[in-house]
Amino acid sequence: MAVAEDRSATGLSTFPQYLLLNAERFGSRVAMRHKDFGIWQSWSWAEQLDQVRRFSLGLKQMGLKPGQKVALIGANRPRLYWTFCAVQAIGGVPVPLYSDSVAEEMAYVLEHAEAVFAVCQDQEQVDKVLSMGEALTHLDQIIYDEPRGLRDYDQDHLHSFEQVQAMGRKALEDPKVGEDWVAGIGKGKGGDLAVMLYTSGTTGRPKGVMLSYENLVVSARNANAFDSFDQNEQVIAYLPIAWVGDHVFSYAQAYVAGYCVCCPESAETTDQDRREIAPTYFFAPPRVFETLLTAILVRMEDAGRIKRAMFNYFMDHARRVGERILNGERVGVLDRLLNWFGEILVYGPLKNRMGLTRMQVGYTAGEAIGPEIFRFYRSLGLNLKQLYGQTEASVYVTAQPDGEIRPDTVGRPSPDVEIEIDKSGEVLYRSPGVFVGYYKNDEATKSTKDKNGWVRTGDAGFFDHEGHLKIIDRAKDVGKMKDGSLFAPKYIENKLKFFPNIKEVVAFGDERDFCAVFLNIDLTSVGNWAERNNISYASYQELASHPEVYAMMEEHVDQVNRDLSGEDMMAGSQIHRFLVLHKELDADDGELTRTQKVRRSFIAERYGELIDALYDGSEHKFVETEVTFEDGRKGSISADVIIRDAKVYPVAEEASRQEAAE
Amino acid sequence: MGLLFDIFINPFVEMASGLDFLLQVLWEGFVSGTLYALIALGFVLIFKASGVFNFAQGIMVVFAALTLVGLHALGIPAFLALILAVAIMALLAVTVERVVLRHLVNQPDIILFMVTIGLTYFLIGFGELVFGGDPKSMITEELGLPTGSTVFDVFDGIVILQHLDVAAAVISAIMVAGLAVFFNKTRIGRALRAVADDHQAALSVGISLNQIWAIVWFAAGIVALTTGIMWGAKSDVSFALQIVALKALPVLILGGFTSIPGAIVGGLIIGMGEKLFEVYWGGLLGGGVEGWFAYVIALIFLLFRPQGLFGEKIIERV
Amino acid sequence: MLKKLAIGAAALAMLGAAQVSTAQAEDTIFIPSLTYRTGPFSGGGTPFANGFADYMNMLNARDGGIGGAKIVLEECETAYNAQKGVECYEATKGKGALVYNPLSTGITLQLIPKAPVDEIPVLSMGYGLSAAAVGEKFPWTFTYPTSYWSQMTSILKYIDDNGGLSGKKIGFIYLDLGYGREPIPLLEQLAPQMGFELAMFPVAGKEMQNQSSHWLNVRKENPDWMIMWGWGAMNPTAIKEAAKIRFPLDRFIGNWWSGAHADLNPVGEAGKGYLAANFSGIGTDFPALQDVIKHVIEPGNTQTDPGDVGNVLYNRGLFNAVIVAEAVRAAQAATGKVAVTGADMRVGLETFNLSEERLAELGLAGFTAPIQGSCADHEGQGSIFIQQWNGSDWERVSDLITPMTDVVGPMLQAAADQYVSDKPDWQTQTCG
Amino acid sequence: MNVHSQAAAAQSDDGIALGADLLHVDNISLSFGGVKAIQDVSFDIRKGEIRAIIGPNGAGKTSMLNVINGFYHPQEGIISFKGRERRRMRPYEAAAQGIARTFQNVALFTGMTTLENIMAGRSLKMHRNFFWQMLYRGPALNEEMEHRRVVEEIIDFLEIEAIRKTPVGQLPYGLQKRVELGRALAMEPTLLLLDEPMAGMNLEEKEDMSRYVLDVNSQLGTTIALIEHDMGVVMDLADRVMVLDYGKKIADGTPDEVQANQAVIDAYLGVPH
Amino acid sequence: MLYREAGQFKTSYQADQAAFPIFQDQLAVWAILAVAFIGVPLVGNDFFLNSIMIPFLIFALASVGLNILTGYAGQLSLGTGAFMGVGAYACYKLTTIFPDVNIVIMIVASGFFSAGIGMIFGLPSLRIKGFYLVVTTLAAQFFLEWCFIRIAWLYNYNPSGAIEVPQREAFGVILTGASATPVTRYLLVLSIVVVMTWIAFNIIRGRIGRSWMMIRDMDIAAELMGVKPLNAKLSAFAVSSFYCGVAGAMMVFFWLGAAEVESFDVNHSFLILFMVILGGLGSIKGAFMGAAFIWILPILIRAAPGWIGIEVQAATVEHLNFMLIGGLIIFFLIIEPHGLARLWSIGKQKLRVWPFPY
Repeated sequence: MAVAEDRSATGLSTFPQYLLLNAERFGSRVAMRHKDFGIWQSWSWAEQLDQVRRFSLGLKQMGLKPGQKVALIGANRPRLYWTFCAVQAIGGVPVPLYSDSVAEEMAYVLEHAEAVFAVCQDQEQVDKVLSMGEALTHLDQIIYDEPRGLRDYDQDHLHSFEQVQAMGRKALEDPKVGEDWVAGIGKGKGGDLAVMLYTSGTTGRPKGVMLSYENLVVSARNANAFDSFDQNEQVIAYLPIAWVGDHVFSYAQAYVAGYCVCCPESAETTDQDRREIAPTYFFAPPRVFETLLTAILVRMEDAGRIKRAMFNYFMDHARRVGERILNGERVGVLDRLLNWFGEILVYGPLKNRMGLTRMQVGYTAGEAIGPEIFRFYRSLGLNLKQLYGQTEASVYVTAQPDGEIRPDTVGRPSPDVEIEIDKSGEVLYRSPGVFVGYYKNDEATKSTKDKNGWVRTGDAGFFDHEGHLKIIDRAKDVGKMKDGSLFAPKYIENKLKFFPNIKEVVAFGDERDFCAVFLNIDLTSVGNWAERNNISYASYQELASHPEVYAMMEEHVDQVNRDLSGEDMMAGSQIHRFLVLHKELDADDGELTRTQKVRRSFIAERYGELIDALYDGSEHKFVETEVTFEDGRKGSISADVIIRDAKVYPVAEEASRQEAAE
Repeated sequence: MGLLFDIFINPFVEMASGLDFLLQVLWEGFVSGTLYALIALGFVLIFKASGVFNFAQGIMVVFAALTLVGLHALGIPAFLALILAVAIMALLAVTVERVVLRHLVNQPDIILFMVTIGLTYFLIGFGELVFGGDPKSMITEELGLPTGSTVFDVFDGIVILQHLDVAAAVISAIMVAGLAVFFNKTRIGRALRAVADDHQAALSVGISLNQIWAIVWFAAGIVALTTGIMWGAKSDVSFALQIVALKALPVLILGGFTSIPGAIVGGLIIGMGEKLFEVYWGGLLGGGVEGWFAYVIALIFLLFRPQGLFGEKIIERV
Repeated sequence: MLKKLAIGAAALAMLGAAQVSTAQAEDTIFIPSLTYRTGPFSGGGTPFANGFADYMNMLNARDGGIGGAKIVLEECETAYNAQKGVECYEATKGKGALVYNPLSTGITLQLIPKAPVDEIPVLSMGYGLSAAAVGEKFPWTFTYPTSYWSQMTSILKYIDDNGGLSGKKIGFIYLDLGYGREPIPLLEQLAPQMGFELAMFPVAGKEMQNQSSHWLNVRKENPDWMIMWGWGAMNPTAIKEAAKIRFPLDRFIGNWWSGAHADLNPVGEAGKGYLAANFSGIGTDFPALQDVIKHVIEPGNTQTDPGDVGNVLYNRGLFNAVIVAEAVRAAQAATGKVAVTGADMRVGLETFNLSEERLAELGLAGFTAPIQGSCADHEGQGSIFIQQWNGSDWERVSDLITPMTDVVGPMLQAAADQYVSDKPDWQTQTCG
Repeated sequence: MNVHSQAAAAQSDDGIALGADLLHVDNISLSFGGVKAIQDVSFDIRKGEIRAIIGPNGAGKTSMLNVINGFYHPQEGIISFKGRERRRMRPYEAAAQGIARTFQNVALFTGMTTLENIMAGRSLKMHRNFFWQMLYRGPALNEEMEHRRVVEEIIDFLEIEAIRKTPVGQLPYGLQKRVELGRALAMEPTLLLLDEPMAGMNLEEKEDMSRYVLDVNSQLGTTIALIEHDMGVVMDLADRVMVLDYGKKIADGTPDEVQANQAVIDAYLGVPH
Repeated sequence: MLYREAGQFKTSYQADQAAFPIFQDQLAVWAILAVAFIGVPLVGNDFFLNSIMIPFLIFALASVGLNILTGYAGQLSLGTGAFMGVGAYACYKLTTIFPDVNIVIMIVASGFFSAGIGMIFGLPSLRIKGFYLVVTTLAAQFFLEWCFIRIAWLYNYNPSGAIEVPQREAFGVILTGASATPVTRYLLVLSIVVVMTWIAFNIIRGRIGRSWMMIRDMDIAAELMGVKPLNAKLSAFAVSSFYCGVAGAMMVFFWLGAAEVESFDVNHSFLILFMVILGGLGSIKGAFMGAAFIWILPILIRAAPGWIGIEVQAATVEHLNFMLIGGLIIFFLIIEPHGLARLWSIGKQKLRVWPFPY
């Protein structure tokens, strides 16, 4: 392993090179685990090298040439992760695909990427690929991991992973082959194309983001240094392999730091598997944390009275001091003692149940996380942080350094990243991680990345007074109010939606005098509340128009306004008026997309009368709306919708803002 | 050879040579058998209606008899004491149903069995606490039971019949007949029979399971009281008596757990069988074989007919 | 659970230790009393325990204890169960117990080997292991006033005196436990010697109240005399069955555990004529008993039903207490200590002398035969008398009958030798 | 080592060619007391096929399976399995010869977990003696682990990873049936008898189960005899179908032939005899 | 709550099927063993060792034995007392015939006699089930009791009819007889019980144990899986009786010192059955819990009035004891028919999922 000796760890430029190095320096340390057949099968770095080498040489035997693309389709499985490296080792380019996409989408990517080989996890994926048949003009060979159900397939170009590895092993009988392979790896350069990741984007066809080794290696190295990750970390790989996050956390950073990646047994067992592994570093999108928290609260509802009281008591305590203790602030002795009890009785067991006992660093990103949820985890003593990233940036744009955690910002620029905000409010960045370009799409590349290497994020945001970036909305959705102040509807909507009682919000304000909102109450949550308070109701409509519900909504709006008043950029978009819609926004009526996103323009049109009423100062408005029932029949409901004014706060001074942050 | 002679020839020669004695042995066996049958009857009643193997039947016998004697010792006239004893057995039945059985619906047999052992312990402690542990004599005369004996001269010898034993046989017969009438002719009785087959069916008769349980425990209590009086009159009333309840097991096996006639016939077979064996063969083994002989009869019997004398053939299904 | 258990156990152990340290104060004498007021034999156990306790309490009340040391009596319930008996022994021995009266052959057998180790003598008064009468082999065990074997010879003597033994058939009905089987070797040896025929009728514990077949066998065998080694519920049942088959009850002799009021009261009139052995006086016509009534029964410092005072087992329990008290006195005299130890107590038991004079001093003249202990003789040459049930009470019908020491002696010696043979430690120990 | 290779090995043992007769039932009659459960029925099961036995309730289908695996002993008739005739045989002997089965009313070992239940199916393949069992070391442990591995493959095959350590009593009915199939598969049978494998299942579960049955047949090469009520399922799965009515065979043939048979139609419509 | 299982994962089947897969449990087991082997002998007085710990361990072992038969193989037995007796008498005979062989070897050897007798009386189980089997085992109980009395050879024609433990020593330490110290006897009993419990656990989780449970849960299905009922049932009877036999031998040799038939009577069969049922059928730790409950609780109750300074007549305490034990048995069976072991595992499960209710 001459190559590894020649270079220091920081001097390496490709992942296959890191593999060789790790096999040498961490030879017997576990590189990968997979819960399979009931136990955690493990592979050390040396074994991983062996697996990769055999497969790599097998691929070579099958005729894979440098520069050719290999598609990876399936869930998080060691063999797919090995495929990345095996392909890279012989100069190929791996292209991971989302395994849940339908055959047509897959066909487009396979065809666009000109993939010659496809490595599939199981029969399901093989079937999808085979079903596209002749449409795939480049695809030559298919390799599968799990043979189940594939025994009877007699296609010549179908091979099992073992078969390919067997070819590799056979080739290795000639010692020269192995030496050549290592030599080949040694020739890899940082500028070479490492991987192509297709991003779905909101419009149009997916684009293939080309990332070079340098992009990934430098990003990974910086990220590891930022959170001091080393070979002792354990992570659990459960997010789609085609997603840049997983690629960086479970592959790039793992190879660079030499830490262990664990693959769960199946999607249903992920929670259990996480509990068993107890990752030291855990990444999850906000919805995962949200689901976890909901599950906790729901289960606590069923607990006995004493236990629930204990839980509530200590959770209150955590809310008061937990985060301060985590941040290393001064906390009274009694509070510390209580916290210690809480750790034994509640916090510790909770972390244990979530499998986060050993978590040193946790990240959430992708969308805004509810501040309550974020605080909940932090108050348990979990070092959960936010980051802001993009495929085009090899993930990292900003991240929260330890001790500077805010629920509503995404942190400071990551190491080596420069950020600018253009006059429209859009965030731009430049970093070593910035992608090479979109595959076969120069036009898009040009519109995203300028010649100086600045990349447009498409998100609007601003830096707060502490230098933390705050993302407020998609840049294209951000408007201006008549007074010229910034209006970011999603920002306001999200703030409101973090209240569990509010299900949907539509905010108006672009080109208007003030901001006003439609609210949809959450029937489950408010319904529960109503039950507890002996408020009877027959329908959503009746509950929505209940004065006490309005009072509750008013409180929520007031809370948001108070928050907004503390942020100088956003203080102008405080909510002046609101109403609670008489019906739930529904995809069947075209008010939501099928992915449950608000169709703003459609709603503006459909409820024009109500919007007018919001702005003309009327107290209530009678409307009749056509609805579609579940069985497809149409009908209409009518209601006299009440409109309320909300209290607006003056823009707060610096000092008071500080307090609010507390 | 001599051994074979002792086993197969000698006893019969002995029987033939002393027919009066043989008759006496058979009579004693019959009387014991009646009492075994009475205890077994208590088991059967409860098992039939609730599937509970009531180990406490033995202590109930003692408890019932002690109550009667104890009440009488307080100066209560015998017949009033008898009525009160019946009332106390009713109270016990209701209490057992309320406090214990009600909470154990649908539990496995062995659990119910263990519960009755727990009940046995409780009643032993309770009984000794209230009545003291010393043996007491049954108020035979006060209850109007005959005490004398009659000697018959037959086969050049004598057969002695205790009047008390005759009374025991008669009372047992009346008891069985009464139970038969109760089961066949009364509404509750029919419900009890139905419940053995199908709990739902019994409910449709309009009697709750709880009531049925209380009733059968009460019936078993009355049987226990009768047994206690009879047995107490034969020896005395003491806690040692509850051990005799174990004798009911082989009787039940022989007769089948759910059959009243089975209990009677089984009791008589065991009673007479063990007396014959003890008297004519016991000497060969050094005596005292009565303790296990009944079980061995039952065991041998079971090997050939696992469902008992009156049980239905078991067809295993998959 | 296990964890909790271990903690609980440790706590328990500490408590136990604490009790040990608080027990033996200067001027008290600790006497454990293993009783069985519960269980199948409680009918006999209760009056015995009462007699024992009442006499001790009387001494405390009348004399302030023995030799100035107050008697601390602790009852421990055994229910006639050997395992519970051992538990009682373990629970009380650490408190400075002077002597154990196991009150059950089963428990006695368990305690005999423990006695030399813990240095606490065992007094099995007329029960237990007959061989223990040999003091040289059993220095820590005493069977005053007499052993089962001696008693059996006395009974045989009685039969011999009342119609002769030779050529007769003697039936022996017994509780099929160690206790009941104890005299069998003696009978088997004596039968040819004395020329009588032996027929045996074992009654298993659970058949105690179901004896009809045994008595059918008796009828079949048709013996001239019946001797019974019975206990508890077995006794009344046997007498009733005997009456039922018309066996002459005046030829039916029970041993001293088969002749109590508790046994015959349930039989009543039907038991008239039945004979039984006894070694302690009947009734309350003794000054000592009057003292008990005055100092204990009348003040109500007792569990005894006043009607029981003076009955056979009550008096026997009292007699047991007398022996213990006299032994304590002898021990105090021999050692000059007031608070004697178990080892001193052994000396006391070996040196005490319950002579006629002493009995009279104690207010028990004629209550029993004089007993004199010695190092070699742990039986004390006591004698028995025969009593008869008159339908409502016992009457003494014979003089004291001394045992056939010449016959029994060598047999006891042989049995003792056998017992000691596989106990290396015992072979070296001796009395004195 | 995996299920496939093992099953393949098991198959080559008996030396019976695919499509040849595996089981022959000749003139079987069975009665209980006076009740005739099966009257003079003959049929065969060929190696590698899926053979269905159908018929109305009480037609004697389950009794037939009970006869095949030795639980009932027919009064008349001969059964030959793998070319060997046998008259009286205990169920465990049938198991040793390679006949496994599932039950109409799930007969799982309710006190045990899924894993243990399937391990139970390996009983016949485990041989380590008492001494090693006592120590749970050395050969016994190795054997245990070896079989655990096989069982895990079955768990993987049936996709029941998530309930591996759940006591089977707590499982929903559909899953219990799947576990029972797994337990039968663990025996690596030559002939698998399925007694109403889809009874009481919803459509989705039925589809799943059908897929497993087909997979077992095609991938493991196991010959299958099944009783099923759902005619649709039978017609989809079975190669040949035998129809019983009142203990008598009334038709035998391919699904299409049977469906067209008048006697069968009558029997199902309940035309009186 | 105490269980923090996050991060405990298994990389081999061996670890996955270990006796105590959870680290905290392993810790607890070692702690218990340490207390039992070191702590108890250090602090325990004679009473604690002789009357609590030694009998508790012996009964626990017998309960393990009965649990194998009743809890794991589903064969109800009331012959435990007699099987213990077989072990005791066998051991007595063995050690009097071969006085020079180490007594521990003899105790284990006596288990084989008991196993043989157990198998003979287990034969009817092939045809007889449930309560009917109780009768067979009761027949064994009474017949064997009768043998212990009637066959004088068994007790070496001892006039007392009892077996008295001769003194035996090994390596200069007195192991049996009255001169053996309680600590010695305790440690011997403990060692034998620990080793045999470990073996029982091994058998149960292996092939043989599984075949027992198969027969218990569904005998027909078991047979169709290739389990021979004869082998499974008889092996259960044999192993169970072996355990009972060893327990019986230890009971006499390390605890009572002398015994007559009374020590092996049907009440002991009931006692052990109580322990098994109350502890929990089909649970080894249940056997220990049941033994602790049934054996230790009455002792505590008896001692309790003294501790709190109340003068109660010994007899009254005993009566109340009976009532209390009876009442508690009923109470526990009502609240948890599956015994203390189930209560324990519910509690443990609660701790594992703490603070959640499930």
